[in-house]
Amino acid sequence: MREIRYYEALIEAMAEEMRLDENVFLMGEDIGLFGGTFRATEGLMAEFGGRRVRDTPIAEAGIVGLALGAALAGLRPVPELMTMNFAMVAMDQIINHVAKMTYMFGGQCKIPITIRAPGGGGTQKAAQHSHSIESWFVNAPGIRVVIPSTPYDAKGLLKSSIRSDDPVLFIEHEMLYSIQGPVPEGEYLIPLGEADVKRRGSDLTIVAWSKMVHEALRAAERLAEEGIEAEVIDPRSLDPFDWDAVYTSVARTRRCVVVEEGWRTVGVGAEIAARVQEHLFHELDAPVQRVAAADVPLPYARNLEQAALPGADDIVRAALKITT
Amino acid sequence: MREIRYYEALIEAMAEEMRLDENVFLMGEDIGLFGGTFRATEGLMAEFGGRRVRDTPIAEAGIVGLALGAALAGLRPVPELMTMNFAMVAMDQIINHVAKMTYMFGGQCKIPITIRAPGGGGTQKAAQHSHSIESWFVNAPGIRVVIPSTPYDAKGLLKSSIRSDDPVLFIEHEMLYSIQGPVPEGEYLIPLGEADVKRRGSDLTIVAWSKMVHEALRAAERLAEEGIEAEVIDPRSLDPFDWDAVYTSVARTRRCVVVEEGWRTVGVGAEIAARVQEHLFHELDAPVQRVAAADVPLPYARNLEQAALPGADDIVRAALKITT
Amino acid sequence: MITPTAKIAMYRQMLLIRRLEERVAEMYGEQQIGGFTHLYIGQEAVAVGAISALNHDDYVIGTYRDHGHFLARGGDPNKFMAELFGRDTGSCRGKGGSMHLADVEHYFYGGTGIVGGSMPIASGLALACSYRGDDRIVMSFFGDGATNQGVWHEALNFAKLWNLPVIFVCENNFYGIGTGVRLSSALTEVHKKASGYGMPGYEVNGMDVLEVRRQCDEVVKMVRAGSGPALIEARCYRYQGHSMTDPGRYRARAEEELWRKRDPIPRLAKTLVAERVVDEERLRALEQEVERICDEAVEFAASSPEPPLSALYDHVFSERHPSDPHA
Amino acid sequence: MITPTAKIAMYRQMLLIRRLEERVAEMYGEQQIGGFTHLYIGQEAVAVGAISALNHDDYVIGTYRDHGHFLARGGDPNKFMAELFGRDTGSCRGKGGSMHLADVEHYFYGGTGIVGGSMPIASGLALACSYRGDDRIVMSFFGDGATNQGVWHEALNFAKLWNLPVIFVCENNFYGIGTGVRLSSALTEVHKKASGYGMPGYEVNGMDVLEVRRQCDEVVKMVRAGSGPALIEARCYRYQGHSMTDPGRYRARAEEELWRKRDPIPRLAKTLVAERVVDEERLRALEQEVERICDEAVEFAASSPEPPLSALYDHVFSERHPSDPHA
Ligand SMILES: Cc1ncc(C[n+]2csc(CCOP(=O)(O)OP(=O)(O)O)c2C)c(N)n1
Ligand SMILES: Cc1ncc(C[n+]2csc(CCOP(=O)(O)OP(=O)(O)O)c2C)c(N)n1
Ligand SMILES: [Mg+2]
Ligand SMILES: [Mg+2]
Repeated sequence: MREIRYYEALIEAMAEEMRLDENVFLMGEDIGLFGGTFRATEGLMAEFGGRRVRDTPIAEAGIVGLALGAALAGLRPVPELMTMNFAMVAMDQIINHVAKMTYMFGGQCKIPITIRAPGGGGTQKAAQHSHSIESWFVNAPGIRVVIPSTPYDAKGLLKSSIRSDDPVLFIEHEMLYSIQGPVPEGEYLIPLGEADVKRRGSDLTIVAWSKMVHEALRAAERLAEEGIEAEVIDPRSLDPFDWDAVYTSVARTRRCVVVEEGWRTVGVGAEIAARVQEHLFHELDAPVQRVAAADVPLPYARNLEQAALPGADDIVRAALKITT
Repeated sequence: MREIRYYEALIEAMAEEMRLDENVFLMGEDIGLFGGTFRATEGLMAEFGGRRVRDTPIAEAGIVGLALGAALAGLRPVPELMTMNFAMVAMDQIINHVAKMTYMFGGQCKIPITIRAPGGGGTQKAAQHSHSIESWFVNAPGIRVVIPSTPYDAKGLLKSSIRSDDPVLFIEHEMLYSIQGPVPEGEYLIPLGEADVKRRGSDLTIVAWSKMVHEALRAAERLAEEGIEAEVIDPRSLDPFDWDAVYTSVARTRRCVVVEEGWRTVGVGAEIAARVQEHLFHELDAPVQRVAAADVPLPYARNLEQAALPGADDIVRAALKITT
Repeated sequence: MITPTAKIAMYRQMLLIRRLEERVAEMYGEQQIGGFTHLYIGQEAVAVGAISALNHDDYVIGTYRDHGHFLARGGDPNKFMAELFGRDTGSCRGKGGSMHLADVEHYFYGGTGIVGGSMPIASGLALACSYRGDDRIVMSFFGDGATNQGVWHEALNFAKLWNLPVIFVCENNFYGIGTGVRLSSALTEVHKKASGYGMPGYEVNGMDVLEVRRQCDEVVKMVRAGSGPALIEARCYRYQGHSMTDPGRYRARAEEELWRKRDPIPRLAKTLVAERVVDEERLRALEQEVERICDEAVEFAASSPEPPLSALYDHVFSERHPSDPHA
Repeated sequence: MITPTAKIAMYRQMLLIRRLEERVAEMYGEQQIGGFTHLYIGQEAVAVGAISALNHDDYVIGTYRDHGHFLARGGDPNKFMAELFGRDTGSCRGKGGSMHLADVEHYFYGGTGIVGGSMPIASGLALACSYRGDDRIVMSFFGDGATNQGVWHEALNFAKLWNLPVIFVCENNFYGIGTGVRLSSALTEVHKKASGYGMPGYEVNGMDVLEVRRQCDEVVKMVRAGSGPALIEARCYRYQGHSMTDPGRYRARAEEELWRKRDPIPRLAKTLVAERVVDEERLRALEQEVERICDEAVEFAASSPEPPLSALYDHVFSERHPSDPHA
């Protein structure tokens, strides 16, 4: 199969959906003329023009709010936040409006918005540009949270997100944009809420998403050298969440490590640990371990940043703690 | 001891601190002439005047940002958000600026801000006025989260919060403002990060805060009738969190129920469950149970609202599940 | 030119809003209605005058003080009252309540409780009109207090920048809860705030439904023709407290009385009689008709069922996934 | 009147910023510096002209494009370069980096990476001045792009409403990343946006340090005397890409060249020579002095230690609680 980059997979997904449905359009800061800060909208303005690929002022609440209004009127906006961190500027529109309106209005409206935003650290962008705050959006009901780790998943999930009649927060990762992977030529969709087993194993289950999937796979290789076979499960979407996939795996391996790039305290990993201990209390041979970012605003200095972010080493350490 | 109301305890705390320190001042919507939406600043403008009790425009990001600037310049602002839900409008200022600045600047500045905000449902204010979103602020490092359940705690903790050199989010509850409780006449402080055992018991540990402490106490009475003695622990602050108090209690009772009014998924309860299972894996006789709000935007209709919110019944049910 | 029929319709509509809200106050007192409930009494001329200038398929959006707009837009009084009662037959099936009325059939999109929150949504509705190239427009209602909120500014900038067909109608009732406009706005003449966006701003007497209508007719025509957005400031007054629990001590009695003399309903009645469009008898008949509608609305609401508990998890999403929590 | 000594100081300061940033670009290329790094090259006249009009204890705040302001405020070139290298000797002990420079000793409060984020903080610093009744003022720097962000509006409204001593300096370089001001602002003449707040707005040539200084002298005097806030738009140009990774394809070469002819540094040199304030030799000496400072800064940074890993949990709070995570 041909290999393309993660950002190219995203571009393909958007282009295909825009060709299929005139109501799909993009808006965001520097997505058009500039081609996207991370190239993820490159070429789309050339194909679709300024009506459907809209450069906006720097006003994230406005961007999300306008997208919401357009969605209420029947369009299918795909707004981009240049990074997840700027979602904080638009938090009220995202949660109080986009996520709640269908419910508040008793189902009178649909809100088919896909908000794209890259998160994640690792390139020294410091405390205001690097955080992974998916846990807040998983906490709040009414918005789906999709977070692919590979080009293949990125394309199939973005297309499904755009076709969904509900709001989706589609979280990309700055350090994944350039990775390559197999992506078939033709059209395909990946349904939201279906986990993917990225590696099979019988000795422990590692749950990881986004960039952490790759760290988990690296950790699994190393563990394999020590004779420990880790299963790596990528939920791919955090809302809906494929609990069955995780429970089934952990019931078999009896051990679980959850990995996330967000802050540890009250991260999504806490939810997974809490549910796994609740559902598999008697099956677990050891407490669920969590690997996550240090509870600090991400520092700029390279060594401190690396110390703050979770990686394969930390995963290996956590795995060994409960397998040996 | 004399009994006063929760909102009166807050007023006393602010008035005392304002008398002691000229740098302490209040700002917020309708806190002055109007006396505060929930009366929690009543009489303060009369005593301290418009310079120190400042009515503001409706602009929450501005309110928090101005407070931050004033704090950087050495004042000790106590801004009020009319409800916690409006914190979403100011999310970027609260997290990206207030909570991160001391760290980003390598400790060059102190940010002695106490942001007061009431949360909570129960009076049919529907999806945009009723939510308890403390979990987001506990997730993000750099801001303390204090959440008192009684007039006594409210006063002692608010005074300590105002004296803290770090940012504090001080979360009140709309349905607690009018409750009465003993509060000594003289000055006293309660340090942040010290849990309070609101009821002693040996059969299970209930961790609850804010209004849920009262639901937990009601549940404990009912459980006592069935011969089950619940210990009720009120952490009083969620950051810092008195983990020792919880671990010590659960190590003894071997059973734990966590109760919160926020959404269940990725709530603070998830963190507590995750940590308790991690630290006391071999001591636990049953999985940690969580009682929380339904994962829905809070509905207006009284019957639906009551069904969505956690209460004593739910706590009793969760407790019975792991004690019988 | 506003036809006599149109004038009578406006009168009837204002009266209906007034009387229905009086019932709301009553029912709130009887605890049939809860939560935050904000009455529109006194401001009826704004919603009625402005909305009557629209086509049936133009979009309208408002704030938590949305009773008047819901009704002026043609919303069903029964569904209105049932929503406030929290019943399954309410416009939002009891999930929204007073602050989140919506009536999508009539292109009324509520109903947001966040001050300023509706502003970018209004521009977004207008973006859809512009995107499609249809000739619909949007009317966005909000208060004086909302004009200091950040998104207000973003919404106006977007609207002008993209030449969107939206009319921003500020109902300047001089207070945001208990805080006077002088204590919250650097510029108290709200219509002049349009200047920061190169947008035209108009001031209108919001206690005179005919003046509101005439100004809106003109602006609607202009905006529909592609002029881009406009801001209208309608100066008006709410006769009740901010919400049902507000004693309103921050306003001087004299001020209140002055504005009560400008009540838009008797004012229009007087004009209609003077112009011989109606006589006293017709006015009494209208009053009776409206009373009947109110009676029926209260009865309908009171006799409607509560939403079933099984509805708790409905409408979180429009498509439910198997792993979603459910009843 | 700007004294000859002051003019030389400004020249030296602009040159220092320019040369230090050229080193930054070099060091970024060598991967000694990482993250988002935004150069100020081309805009030096704004920071230098404006900040030189202030007292030493006035407050200054900026954005992520903060190198020029940090240095113009008197920040130490060694600490500057060390911060960019992520070293423990940096102004923020390596925790902030390029976007979060701060130098509290010189009353420079950074350094925020959120466009518009500094705006209400600036008004808040000014609130403290007003609260205390001292005669300090605040100067707040930001770009054209920031003026469309909601908090920008809130900050200006607060400042005027409360008559706060703050000068808002918009560095209009005509682009926010790759988006021209015409594509982002309904009103492209940024100084006119002050009209929405009843605030005076001024336009100034941001490529002429003397003009910037003169205008700022005047406004500083006015604001310090209690006039309330003001907005200054300094029209200028950044010669480099938005950040180190921007190829800058969105700008026409002709436009860039036009602006390069207006380079504020040779311009002032010419004036100084023409006015006989300096001769060519003095200029060369200044150039050499600045080169030495740059050499030293790079050496200092390169030879400084990284922060110890134990510092990871320091400064999350100023007071650590026993239950806080720690190294
Ligand atoms: C973001 C936000 N902040 C505060 C509030 C609380 N609040 C509700 S109504 C109101 C006053 C609004 O005044 P105005 O915009 O003039 O509208 P009016 O009530 O006069 O119709 C306030 C402060 C809110 N609902 N949302
Ligand atoms: C809230 C927010 N949105 C988007 C960005 C990304 N971003 C960084 S700089 C920039 C452009 C800002 O332009 P302007 O205000 O004109 O300042 P300049 O870069 O020209 O100095 C953008 C969009 C950001 N940092 N913060
Ligand atoms: Mg008002
Ligand atoms: Mg710019």
